[in-house]
Amino acid sequence: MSEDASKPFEPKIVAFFCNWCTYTAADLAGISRMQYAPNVRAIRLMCSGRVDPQFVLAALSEGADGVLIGGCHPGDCHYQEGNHNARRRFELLRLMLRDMGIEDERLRLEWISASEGDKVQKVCNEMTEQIRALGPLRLATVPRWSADGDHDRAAELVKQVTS
Amino acid sequence: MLEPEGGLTSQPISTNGGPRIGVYVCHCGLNIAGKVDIQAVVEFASTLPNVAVARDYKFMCSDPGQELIERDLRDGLVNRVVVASCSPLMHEATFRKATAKGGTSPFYFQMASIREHVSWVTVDNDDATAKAKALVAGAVRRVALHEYLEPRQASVRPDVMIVGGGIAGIHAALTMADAGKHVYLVERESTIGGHMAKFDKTFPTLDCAACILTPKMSAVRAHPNITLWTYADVVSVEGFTGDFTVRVRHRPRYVREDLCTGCLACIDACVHKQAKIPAEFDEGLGKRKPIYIPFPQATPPVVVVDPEACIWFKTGKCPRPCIEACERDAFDFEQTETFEEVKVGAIILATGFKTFDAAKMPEYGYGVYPNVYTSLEVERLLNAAGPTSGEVVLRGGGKPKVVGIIHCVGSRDAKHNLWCSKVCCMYSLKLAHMVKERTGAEVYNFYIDMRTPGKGYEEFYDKILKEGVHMVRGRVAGVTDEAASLEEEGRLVIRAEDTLIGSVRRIPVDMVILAVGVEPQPDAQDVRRLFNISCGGEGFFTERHPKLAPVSTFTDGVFLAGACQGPKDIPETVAQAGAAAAEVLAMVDRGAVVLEASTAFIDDAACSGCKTCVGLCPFGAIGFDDERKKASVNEVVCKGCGICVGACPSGAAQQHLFTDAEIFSEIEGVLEYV
Amino acid sequence: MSAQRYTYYPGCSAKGVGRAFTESLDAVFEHLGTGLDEIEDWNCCGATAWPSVDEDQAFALSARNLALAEDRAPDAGPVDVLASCTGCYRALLKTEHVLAEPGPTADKIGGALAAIGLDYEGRARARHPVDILVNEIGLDAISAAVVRPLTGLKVACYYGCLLVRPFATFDDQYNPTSMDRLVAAVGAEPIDWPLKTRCCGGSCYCGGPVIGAMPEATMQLSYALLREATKRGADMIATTCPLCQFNLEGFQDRMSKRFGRPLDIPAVFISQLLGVAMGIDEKRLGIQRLLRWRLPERMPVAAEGGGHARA
Amino acid sequence: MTGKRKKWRPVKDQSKFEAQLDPGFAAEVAAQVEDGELLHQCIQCGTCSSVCPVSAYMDLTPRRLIAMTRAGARDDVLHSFSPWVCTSCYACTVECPKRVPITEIMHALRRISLVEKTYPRRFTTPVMTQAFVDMIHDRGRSTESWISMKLYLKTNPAQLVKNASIGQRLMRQGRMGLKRETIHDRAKLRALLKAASS
Repeated sequence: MSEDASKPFEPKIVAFFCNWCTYTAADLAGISRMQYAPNVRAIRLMCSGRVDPQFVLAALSEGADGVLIGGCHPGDCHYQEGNHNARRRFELLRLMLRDMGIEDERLRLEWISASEGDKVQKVCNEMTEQIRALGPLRLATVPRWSADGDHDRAAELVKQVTS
Repeated sequence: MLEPEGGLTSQPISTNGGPRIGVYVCHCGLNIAGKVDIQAVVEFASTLPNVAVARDYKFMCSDPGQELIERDLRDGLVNRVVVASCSPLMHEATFRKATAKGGTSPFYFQMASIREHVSWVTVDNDDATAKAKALVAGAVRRVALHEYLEPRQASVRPDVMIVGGGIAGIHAALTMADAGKHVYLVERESTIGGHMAKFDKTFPTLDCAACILTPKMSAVRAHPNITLWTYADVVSVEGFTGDFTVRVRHRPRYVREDLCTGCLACIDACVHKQAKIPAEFDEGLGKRKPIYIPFPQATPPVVVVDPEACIWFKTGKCPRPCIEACERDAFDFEQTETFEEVKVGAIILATGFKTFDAAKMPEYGYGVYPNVYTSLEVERLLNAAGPTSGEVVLRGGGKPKVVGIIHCVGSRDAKHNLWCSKVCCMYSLKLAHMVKERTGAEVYNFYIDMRTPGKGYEEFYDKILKEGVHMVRGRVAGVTDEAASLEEEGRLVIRAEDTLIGSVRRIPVDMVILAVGVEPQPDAQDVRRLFNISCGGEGFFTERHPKLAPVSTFTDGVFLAGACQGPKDIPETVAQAGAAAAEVLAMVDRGAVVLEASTAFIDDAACSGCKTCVGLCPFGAIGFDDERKKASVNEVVCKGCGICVGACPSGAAQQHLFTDAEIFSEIEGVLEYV
Repeated sequence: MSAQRYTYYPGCSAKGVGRAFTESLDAVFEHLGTGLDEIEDWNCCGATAWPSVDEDQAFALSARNLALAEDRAPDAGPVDVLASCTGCYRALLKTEHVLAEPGPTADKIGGALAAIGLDYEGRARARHPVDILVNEIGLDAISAAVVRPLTGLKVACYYGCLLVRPFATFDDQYNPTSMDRLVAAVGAEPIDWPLKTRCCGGSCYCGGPVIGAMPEATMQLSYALLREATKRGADMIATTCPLCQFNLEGFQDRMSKRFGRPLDIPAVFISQLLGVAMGIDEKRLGIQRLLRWRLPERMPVAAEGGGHARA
Repeated sequence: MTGKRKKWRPVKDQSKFEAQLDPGFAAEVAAQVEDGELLHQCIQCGTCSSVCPVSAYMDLTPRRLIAMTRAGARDDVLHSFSPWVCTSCYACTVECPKRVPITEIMHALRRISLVEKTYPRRFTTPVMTQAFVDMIHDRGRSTESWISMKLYLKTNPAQLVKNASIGQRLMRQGRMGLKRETIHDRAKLRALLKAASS
């Protein structure tokens, strides 16, 4: 990661989109040529219920300034209730991030159905602007995990707290 | 085809020596190349760890594009593949197949969506290029960790279920039954036929609807390969493509379907001497008794008792002459709901549409002025088997001398339905012709734009113009009984700007016909959830691809036919029903389907036996061995959502293609390099 | 019944040509155990003329009135500002909407208010007296206050343009019914007619009691209303706007001549009808200011204060 | 047949050449109105014209006005009577199937035509509008008698005589007076308007 001091701050946002609703909505935004901030990088998961709290922490520690989680609307989950799990974990995770001094705006959960391409556009733009206003996330305290996934003690604890 | 073919055979190749990744960047003509600097992405990709080859090509999905991948794999240059092109929902299956053809597991493949997620949505070229690089890096990092997986297959049950017995369901059922498949056709009304059965004539040929529909209805009933369930609905669906278990509820009609011959003697015998209840099939214009048959050619020709109206059900005191009148002893007043479960390989949804509720537009006076009708009501008036035997008689009596037909009621309207309902222009012209023919009335059509694309449609418009139907280009603002002049007294006045002459006109008429638009069924959302498919914002079911997979859904094994997917006229509906039947036949005759590879599995050694996953699994796919205190996943039942994986406290639950390690790598990839 | 007193914004016309509207509202509200307190030093709402010259200034005019209303109620919490003239009502609502939306216009108006030592916090909200009567005081309380039921009186309720347009805050935009329910609550019979919200034509753009720019159009439009109400058997037209009221009552003779059909139908403020049913002194209701006033002969005569009508 | 035969006069070339049109006009109008850009979505259905109580008295129906605005016929639009005939009853706005804020667009067209002095001559509404605004600016409230008289004097003194009797009746009933209504804080009101002016 290189930071060019002369360049204005451009937030990096990692997004976890469920395959059935939000990722499809993002495709729809594309098909409809809705222009939005290029700051969001989407990672496709089958269900927002797959989002492990560690993914969020990993993203923040690897240089993301914010994390967006997108799932189906309540009651619309392709797997019945994965999005409820996502919401429960999100709420706990948000409390934890607050304790770590991370602003609420940096973690966002949105229900975006397959037909809501415009909502993808709106949410991505909004979140980019909010984080741009907050400035870069500077965290020394978030533990770094290695990529091969060897789970250290902290990660285990996080998982226990949040699942 | 968006679905991989069954029976992908692949020879395992050695992965010794670590991953060697090939990155293929697609131009997609100018769709990507017009925004993203392809060369820069290729150069960047070639610097990433484990990348052995980085190439670009105009259309990676074309045969030569796919051959690039196959050749590199076969030549041993690469053993993993990343394609940066469109969305995986579009072409993942294509490239997995190419990877398999190259001689390895189709799952040594990852896609980066640099079209839908980058070039189509980004304003600035440099931004787009940077984002494309990040997504490619994510894919490269993750594909290095992909494991060797064999495609899983499951056999397909040969039986098929069709939900909805309108013309779409009927046509699909007959097509498949003729091909030798057993079809369960489920219809919630007491007869099949749907909306088409209510029409008198069909545009543009003016065929009599009954003449072309009723033979097909009879054929359904007579077909040995069709099990017809009317007055029934689906209450639950379990399983997956190729093997669904569907639970159906049979509602009581209080008459045994196997005994009733449709002689209708019971209706004559009923203690209700007069038919007093507004008949649903006649849009309330005709009347029926508590025991009734919707229309003479109802299929099956079995009567129904309406317990809301039947004196026996209301008071328990009725001599029940109906029972007496029945020679077959078909009555069973003790009937209750029954449930039945069937196993089918595929499902076609043909649940149809409803028409817009005209009362939502008070400015048109529907429900206030008796001589304002909906188009469906007029269909019944014109129908020889309808409440007036085909005479156009007004509610207040008498024949209309001047008739106004208002197009686009509820359609093309931001306050109601934004979409064009597609069929109203044509059926309004048809009604104009019929009303003029039957009554000799002057007919005015008020339209916003005339839409007559279709074989013979413009010619039909031409014919109607020749017949002297008045066409006023302007949306009607209101229908009123306020008379501003003598000729308006006692009549309805239609107010619209004739936009072609640039003046507002007030046209007094005796009858107003509202060309109500096409809407999703009111319970479309429930049906969507039941079958696990999706709806657009307006509520029509979403097809897998608007052009290339118009009858498939995102849920394998569930297909669509007819107006439940969007407004359609009869020819289109029938064509789509045929297409859905063909897709199902292809699947059933193949005998096997490829299952989702991304199932969960438990690392036995790491499992702590906490049972968190067992309770979370929505499909009951996780079992628990009480002796060993270990969980295990039944991969046939697992649908691959990964909910258990996200929750497993010890990291023992993992998901093929979405392991923690793979996702961590993708996160790093999208963040680290750009 | 609500015991609170209400903040009242009359606007120029409900103090001028339509002063009977303010007088009768005042009397009726007091009779119902509440009352109206006029905003001190209120200014004109700008009507629809000012937005045609400078829209932001029009917002500033109404913003001042809203801010003054808030000053009268320094405690936190919403302040209902009753605007009787529907033109003023629309102007206040529109301003409320614009100022609720953060943006350059809201900032500018906020700054302009600050420059004269005022502040609009968003607490003051425009309400129409009809809304308050139906939805806060309630039809039951109004019925209970009736001593002289208007049995047999057929009333055409005329809502006019701006009571339900462009903002439909408390009633249906296409077929409003709150006035009909009010007159029914005092024993009269509302007639059903299709012109409840059709523009009366005259005064909307003139701000004064003149047949101004286009006498022909104004006459036609008002005539259509009067003719239709008469044709459907109405004895009276009830209005909620000083300009509509004047326009409908003021030129009937001229219309009779112009269109060749005799016209003679009182156009009154709805609050005047309510007041009559409540037995309030006609003088307090400004009945004497009407150009036409007549109760049909077939109406039963109720004993003063007795309240038992002969059928 | 009714009506006199029309007198022939040579008709000029009525084609609209691109050079005569202002392609930016629609955007200019749209920018002045909340949701004004919806005018680009107009489908020319004519609902506005037919619900309009006064479209029959307009030289261009509201629908045509929108079409011409969109086509960039700046001159014709700004010289039209239609925005001044509009009664601001908002029927078009609430009935429009595409939610075009037509009434507000009418107000915007009035504003532009006041600035550019293209409003119709010998028509009371623009005069009236200005007189009304001036009065409020000066006094804070309007006095109906004054505004009427001013209007008559400026545009059509004959009407004053015609309407004198009704004016007298209103005065007798206390509904009209010659005393000019005024607010106390006139200076501050003027400061407010100055700060808010566009």
